[in-house]
Amino acid sequence: MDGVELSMENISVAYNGDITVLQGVALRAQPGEVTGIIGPNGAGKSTVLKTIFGLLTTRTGAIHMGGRDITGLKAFQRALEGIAFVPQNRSVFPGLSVYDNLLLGCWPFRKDKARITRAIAATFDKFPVLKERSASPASALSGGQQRFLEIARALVTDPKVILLDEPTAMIAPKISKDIYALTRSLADQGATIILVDQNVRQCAAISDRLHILELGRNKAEGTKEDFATDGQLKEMVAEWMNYRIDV
Amino acid sequence: MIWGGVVTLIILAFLPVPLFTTNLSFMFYMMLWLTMATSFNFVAGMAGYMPFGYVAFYGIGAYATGVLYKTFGLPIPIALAGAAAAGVAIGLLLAPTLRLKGVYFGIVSLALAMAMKLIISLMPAKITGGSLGLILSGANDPTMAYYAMFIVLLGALAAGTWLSMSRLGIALRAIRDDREAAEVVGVNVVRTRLKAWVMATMFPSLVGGVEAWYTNAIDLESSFNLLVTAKSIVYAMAGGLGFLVGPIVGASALYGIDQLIWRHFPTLNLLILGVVIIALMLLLPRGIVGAFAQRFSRFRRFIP
Amino acid sequence: MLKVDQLVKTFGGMTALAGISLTVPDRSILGVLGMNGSGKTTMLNCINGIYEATAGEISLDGVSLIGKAPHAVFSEGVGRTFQVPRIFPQMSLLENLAVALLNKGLSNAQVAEISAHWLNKVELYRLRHNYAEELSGGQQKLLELARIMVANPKLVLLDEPFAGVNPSLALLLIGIIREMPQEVGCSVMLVSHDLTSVYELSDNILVMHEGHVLAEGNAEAIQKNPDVIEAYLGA
Amino acid sequence: AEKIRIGMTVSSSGNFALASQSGVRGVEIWVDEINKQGGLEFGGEKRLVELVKRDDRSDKQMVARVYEDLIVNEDVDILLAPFGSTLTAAAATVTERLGKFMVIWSAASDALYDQGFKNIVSATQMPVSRMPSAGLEAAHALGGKKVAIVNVDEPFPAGLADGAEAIAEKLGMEVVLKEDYPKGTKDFSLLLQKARAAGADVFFPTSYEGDLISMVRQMRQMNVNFPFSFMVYASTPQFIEIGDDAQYIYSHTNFHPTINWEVNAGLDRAGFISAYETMFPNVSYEPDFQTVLAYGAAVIAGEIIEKADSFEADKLKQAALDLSDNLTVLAGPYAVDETGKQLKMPFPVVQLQPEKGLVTVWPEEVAVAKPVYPIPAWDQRN
Amino acid sequence: MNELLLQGLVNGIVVGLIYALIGVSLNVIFGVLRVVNFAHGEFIVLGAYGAYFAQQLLGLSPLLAMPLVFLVFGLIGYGLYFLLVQRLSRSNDPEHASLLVMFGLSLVLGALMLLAFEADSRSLNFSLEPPFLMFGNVILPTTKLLGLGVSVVITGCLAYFLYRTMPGKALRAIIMNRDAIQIVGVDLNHLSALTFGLGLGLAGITGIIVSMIFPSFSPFIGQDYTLIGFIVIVLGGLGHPIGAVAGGILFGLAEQTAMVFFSGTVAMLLGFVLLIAVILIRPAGLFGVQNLR
Ligand SMILES: Nc1ncnc2c1ncn2[C@@H]1O[C@H](COP(=O)(O)OP(=O)(O)OP(=O)(O)O)[C@@H](O)[C@H]1O
Ligand SMILES: Nc1ncnc2c1ncn2[C@@H]1O[C@H](COP(=O)(O)OP(=O)(O)OP(=O)(O)O)[C@@H](O)[C@H]1O
Ligand SMILES: [Mg+2]
Ligand SMILES: [Mg+2]
Repeated sequence: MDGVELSMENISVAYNGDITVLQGVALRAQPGEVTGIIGPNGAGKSTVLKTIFGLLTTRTGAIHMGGRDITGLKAFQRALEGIAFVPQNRSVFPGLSVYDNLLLGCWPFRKDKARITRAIAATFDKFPVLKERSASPASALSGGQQRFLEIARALVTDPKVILLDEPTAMIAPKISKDIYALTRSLADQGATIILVDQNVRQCAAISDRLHILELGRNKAEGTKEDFATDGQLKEMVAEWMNYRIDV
Repeated sequence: MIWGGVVTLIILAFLPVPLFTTNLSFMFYMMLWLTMATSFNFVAGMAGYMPFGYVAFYGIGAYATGVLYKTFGLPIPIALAGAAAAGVAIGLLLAPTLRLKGVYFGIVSLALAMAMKLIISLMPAKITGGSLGLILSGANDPTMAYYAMFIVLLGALAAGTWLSMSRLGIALRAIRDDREAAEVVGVNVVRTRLKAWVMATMFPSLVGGVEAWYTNAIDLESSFNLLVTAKSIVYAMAGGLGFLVGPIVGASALYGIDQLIWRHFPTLNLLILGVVIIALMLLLPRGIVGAFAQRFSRFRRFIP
Repeated sequence: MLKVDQLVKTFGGMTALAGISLTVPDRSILGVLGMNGSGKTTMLNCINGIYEATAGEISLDGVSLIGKAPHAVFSEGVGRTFQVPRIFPQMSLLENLAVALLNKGLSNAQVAEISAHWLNKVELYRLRHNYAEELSGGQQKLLELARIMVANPKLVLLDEPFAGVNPSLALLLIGIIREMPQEVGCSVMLVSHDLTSVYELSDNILVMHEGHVLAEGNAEAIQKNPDVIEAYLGA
Repeated sequence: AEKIRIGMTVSSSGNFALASQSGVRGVEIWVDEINKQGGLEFGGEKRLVELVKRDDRSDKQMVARVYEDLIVNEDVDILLAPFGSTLTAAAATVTERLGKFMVIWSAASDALYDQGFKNIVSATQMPVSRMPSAGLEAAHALGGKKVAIVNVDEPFPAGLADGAEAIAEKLGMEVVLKEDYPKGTKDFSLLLQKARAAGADVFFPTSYEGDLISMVRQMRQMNVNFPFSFMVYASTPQFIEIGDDAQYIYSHTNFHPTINWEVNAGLDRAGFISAYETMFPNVSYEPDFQTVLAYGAAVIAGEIIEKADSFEADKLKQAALDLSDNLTVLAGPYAVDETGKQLKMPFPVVQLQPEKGLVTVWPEEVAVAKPVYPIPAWDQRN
Repeated sequence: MNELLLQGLVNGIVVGLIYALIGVSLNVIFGVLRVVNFAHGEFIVLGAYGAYFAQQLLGLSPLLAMPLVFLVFGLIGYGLYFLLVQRLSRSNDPEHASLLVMFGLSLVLGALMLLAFEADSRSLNFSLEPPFLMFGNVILPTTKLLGLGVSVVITGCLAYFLYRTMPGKALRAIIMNRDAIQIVGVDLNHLSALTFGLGLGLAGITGIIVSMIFPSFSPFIGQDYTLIGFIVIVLGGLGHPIGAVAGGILFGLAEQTAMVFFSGTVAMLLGFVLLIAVILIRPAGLFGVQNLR
C-alpha cells in the first residue's frame, strides 16, 4: 500500500447554491502520515472530506492526488483511484448482509475473485465480530457494529488515501483504542490518512499534522512538533480541549 | 398574510362569474381542480401519503348524490350532504390501510378505487342506473351548482388554513418528516393520520357530487377515471406539495395550460400535456413554489 | 422510579437482551456502558415501546409500560433521544418543540414560553425560526434534547448524547444533564461511551455485556472492576 | 351569406377514439358534399356549412364543457352528438339547458330517450334493445337453441346483452349463460369454456373489437367452437384483418357492398365510396358503419335544417318529426318517435366466408349467400 | 364443474405467470430503482407493436423479434434514464417526482402510439402448431406454455443476477444508500441507466409474450398492464423477482378460480379484495423485507 500526496488549494463550496460553507480552504496530506482536522460543529470538516471524495462540487480551487489534478473526477472515479471514505453518517447497505457489504467494497477489483476472497478473509481476521455476523443484514447490527463494518469495507481495497470522519464516535473505548492503533499502523505502512475527530486529544495524539478549521476557513495548521513547540498553537489546542473538563 | 391575499383573490375571481357569462364551465372546473388539489395536499403534502385511488371518493360522491337524488328522490342539498357522509364513511372503513407505508398505501388505495367501481357496477341497475349510469336532467341548475362548488372550494381552503396552523397540522408534518421520532415524542400516528384522512376524503366526495349535479350525467367510467387522481397529483405537485399555496398555483397554472393546449392543438393535446408535465418535473422537481422556496431559502418561512 | 425486571428481547434466534434488571431511582442518573452490540439501544427501545419486549416487566412509578405504544409511553413521562439525532428537518425549531407539547393542553402562550426557555438553555434561541435541517450535527443533538425536555418528563433516556459533539457544546450538554434531576426533577438513563462524562455525571453505573448486566456500582468501582476492564475498557 | 355552423366533438383519445374518428369522417364527407352544391337552402338563400369540431378525449367532463363552449363562445347553430350514449347524455343536458337542437348518430341507450330531453333526435342509430334482433332471429331460424351472452361491463355492450337476452327469450331460445366481465380483462379462455360447458350453441358476445379479437384467437387456442358465433364488431375491417381466425363469424352491419337501400337523401353507396376515397386517400381503413351512421345523421340534419328553416330547437324538432318515414339515407330508412328514438334503420346479418369474404346472409330479402351453419370445428377447417 | 375448476386452477397459474412477467420487468424499474414507472404498460404495448411491425415489415416471427426488441428497448431505456430519471434525484421526494414524470411519459407515449398506429385494436398473426396440448381433460394452449417458459426463464435469470452477482447486489444497494454506493466505487448513473435499460428491454419482451397470449392490443391498454404490474409486485414484495412470481400466481389463481363460480366482474373484485387482505396482513408483501430504507 503506497500512499500518495493529497492536497487541496483554495477550495470553496456551497450547498443549495447560496449557502457558502467552505471559503478558500487549503490542506496537504502526506503519505505515511495521519493528517488530523479538528474544529467545532459546523466548521466544515465533513464538508472538506466530502469535497475531497467528490460528493460535492467545488466553486473554486483544485484537488490534487499524487500531483495529478482530480478536481473533475466523479466520486466513484476517485474511489477507483484509491480513495476510501468513511463518512460521518451511516453508509452501510442496510438490506445487504455483512458479507455482501464487504463484497461490494471489493467493487474496484470485482473481476479478481481470488483477491476478493483474500481481502474479505483478511478483513474478517481484523474484525471478528463481523465474521460472526457475516450473514445478518447490516441493519441488524448495533450502531457501533455498523461503524466497524463501514471502516472494514473502506479498508478492504487497500486504499492509498483514507478519509475518516469521526470513526470512533459511538464506539466502545476498548475498540476505539484498536481503531486508533489500526489507523496509526496503516499510516506507518504508507497510507495517506485524513482523520476528522471531535476527540481532540486522541486525534492530536496520533496525527502527524493537525489542521484547525473554523467557520469554513483554515484557522491554523502545523506538524505535531509545531503544536508541541509553537506557543500560540499550543495554546489554541489547549484552550480548545479545556472546553471539556477532561477528555 | 400572503395567504389571506391569495384567498381574497380567489373569492374575488370566482364569486361574480355567473353575473357575466353563461359559460361557467371554465371557472367551474377550475374551482373543481383547485379543491381536488388542495384537499389532496392534506394527505400528500401534510401527511406524506400518496393515495393513487383518490378518485374513489370522487366517484362515491358522484354516485351517492345521484342515487339519493334520483333513486330516493331527496333534494340535491341533502343528497350532497349524503355524499360527504358516504365519502367519510368509506374513508373510515379504509382506516386500517393507513398503517401501510408509502407506495403500498398508494397501490392499495388504487385497488380500493377499482374495487369500489366494481361494487357499484354489481349493484342492481334499478339503484345505480347500471352501466349507463344516472342522468339527473331534472336537477339541472348550473348556477346553483357553480356556487355549490364555490362553497366547497372555500371549505377546502378554510380546512387547509386551519390544518396548517393547528396542532393537527404540526403533528402531521412531524409524521411526514420522521414517523418514528414523532411517535416517540407523543404523536399518536394512527389517530392523527385518520383525522387528516377524513378531511381529505370529504372534499373529493363533495366535489364528485357537485360535479354530478353540474353535468347531470353520472357513469362509472368517468366517475372512477384514474385521470382524476392523476390530475389532482399533477396539479398539487406542480405547485409544490406541503405548501398551502402550492396546489393553488399548480392547479391554476396547469389547468390554464391544459385549456390552452386543448383549444389550440385539438389532436395533440394529450401529447403536449404529457410533455409539459415532464418538463415541469425535470426543471422544477419540487414544484413551482417548492423551487422558489429552495432558491430563496431565506423567504421559505414566509411562504404559506 | 423506573424498574426493569428480567427484560428479555430476542430477534429471531439472536438474543439481544438476556434478562436485564435495573432500577433508576427518582432524581438520579444511571450511566449505562457496554460494548458495541451489548444491547443498550435495544433496551431503550424496549422501554419506550419501539420494540415489544419478549419477556420481562418494565414499570415507571408502578405503572407498567409493557405493551404501550411509543406515544403512550411518552405520555407516561418517558422521553428519549436517538443515537443518530432524529429531528424534524422540514420544520422550524419552535415547531419541533411544539410537536412534543401537542397533547399537553397548553395555551399558545404557554407553549411559546416553555419553548423559549429551553431553546435559551441549549443556546439555540436565536435560530428558533430556522429549519432544523440547517443545524449542525451537534446542534441537532441539543435540539433533540430540548424537544423532550419541554414536555417535562419523569424519565429521560439519552442514547450517546456526546457522540460527535464538539467540546464546547458537550460542556453545555453536560451542564444541562447534570442539572436535570434537581431542576426538572426527572431521572436520567445515560447511554454513552464517553467514559469521562459518564463517570462524572452518574450516581450509579451499569455495564452491559452480551445482553447481561456485567457490573453495577459507582464510577470508582467500575473503573477497577477486572471484568469491566477485560470486556470493555481495555488495558 | 353567413355560414351555418355545426358543432360536434371527436375523441382524439380514450375508449371512443376509433369509433368517434370513423364517424366524423362521414360528417366531413357530407359537409364537403353540401358545400360543393353551394350549401343548404336556408332563409331563401344558399348558405355554406362549417363544421366546428373539438376534442373530448372520450371524457364526459370534457364534453359538457366543450358543448357549452361551442354554443356560448363559438355560436354554433346546431349540434351533432359526440360518440356513444354516455357522452351524448352529457352533451344533451347542455344543449337542452341552452336551448339548442342536437342530432344523434350513435347513442343507442334506451334510457337516454326516457329522460325527457326535448331537443334531440336519433337520426340513424336504432336503440340498443332492438339491435341484436336480426342476429338472434337468424340464429333461431338456423336452429340455435341455447344462447350464451357475454359482455364487457360498459353501457353499450351491456345494453346489447340485456336486449339480446330479452329477444332470445321472446324467440323461445334458452339463455344458458349471461355474464359480464370488467373492462381490462385480458384472458377469456375460462369464459369460453364456461359457455361451452353450459351447452351453448349460439355464442353472442357484445363487447368491443379488441376483446372480440382476443376471444376468437383464444377460441382457437382452447379449441372452443360454437355452431353460431355472432360478434357485433366482426364486420369491421380491423376485425377481418386478423386473418383466418375471423372466418365464419356472424356479425351485422348497415354498410356493405350488397346492401343498397333506395336512397332519397344524400349520396348512395357508390357515390359515398368515391367521395370517401377522394377525401381520405391516406386513411388506412375503409369507411365502416360508424362512418355511415354519422354520414346519414349529417344528411338528415341537413334535411331537418332546410325543412325547419330556422335554428330554433322546437322548430327543428318538429321538422325532424315531420320527416319521419319520409327519408331513406345510406344507412337505411329513417323514422323517429316523439322522444327522438329511432324506430327503423335495421341491420342485416353478415358472415365472413372463405373465398366469398363478408357476405350478407340474413334477412332473406337482402341475402346474397347461404349462411354456413353450423360453423365448422377448428380441426375441420383447412 | 370439477373439470372447469381444474381448468381454472391451471389457467390461474398460467395467467398468473404472465402477470408475474409484467411484474418482474416493472420490479426492476420500480422495486430496484424506485422509479414509479407509470408508463410501463405503454412500453409493454410498444413491445407488442414492435413485434407486429417486425412481422409486417421484416417478416420476423415474434419469437425472433424478441432479442431485437430487447436490444432496442434496452438502448432506449439507457438513454431515457439520462434524459428523464437522473435529474429527479434532486427532488425532495424522488419517488413521487418519478411518478409524475412517468405519468407524463405515459401520456406522451399513448398519444404518439395513437398518432403512429391509430386507434384500432391489432393482433399478432402468430400461432404455434399444434395450437394446444391436452393433459387429461385440461387443455393448455401452446402459446401459453411458451409464455410460461419465458416467464420462468426470465425470472430465474433475474433472480440469479440480482441476488448472486456483484452488479446485481450493487444494484439492490443503490436504493439503500445512494452515497455509499459511490463510496465503494460504483458508477451510480451508468449502473442505474443499465438497469433502466434492462427493465425496458424486459418490458419489450413482455409485450411480445403478452400479445401472443392476450391477443389484441391497442394504444389504450397500457394502463391495464401498468396496474397489473403494480398489483403483482406489491403483493409479492418490492424488488424481489420471485416475489413478483408469487404475487402474480396468487392474483391469477384468485381471479381465475373465482371466475369459475362467478362473473368476471366478481372475480376481479375478489382479486382486489385478496390484494388488500394480503397487504393488511403482511404490509410489505409476501416476500417483502420491511424497513429496508
Ligand atoms: N446538506 C446541507 N444543506 C445545507 N447546509 C449544510 C448541509 N450539510 C451541511 N451544511 C452546513 O454546512 C456547514 C458545515 O457542515 P459540516 O457537516 O461540514 O460541519 P462539521 O465540521 O463536519 O460539523 P460536525 O462536527 O457537527 O460534524 C454547517 O453549517 C452545516 O449547517
Ligand atoms: N432489528 C434487529 N434485528 C436483529 N438484531 C438486532 C436488531 N437490533 C439490534 N440487534 C442486535 O442486538 C444486539 C444489541 O444491539 P444494540 O443496538 O442494542 O447495541 P448497543 O449496545 O446499542 O450497541 P452500540 O453501542 O454499538 O450502539 C446487537 O448484536 C445487534 O446486532
Ligand atoms: Mg461532521
Ligand atoms: Mg446503540
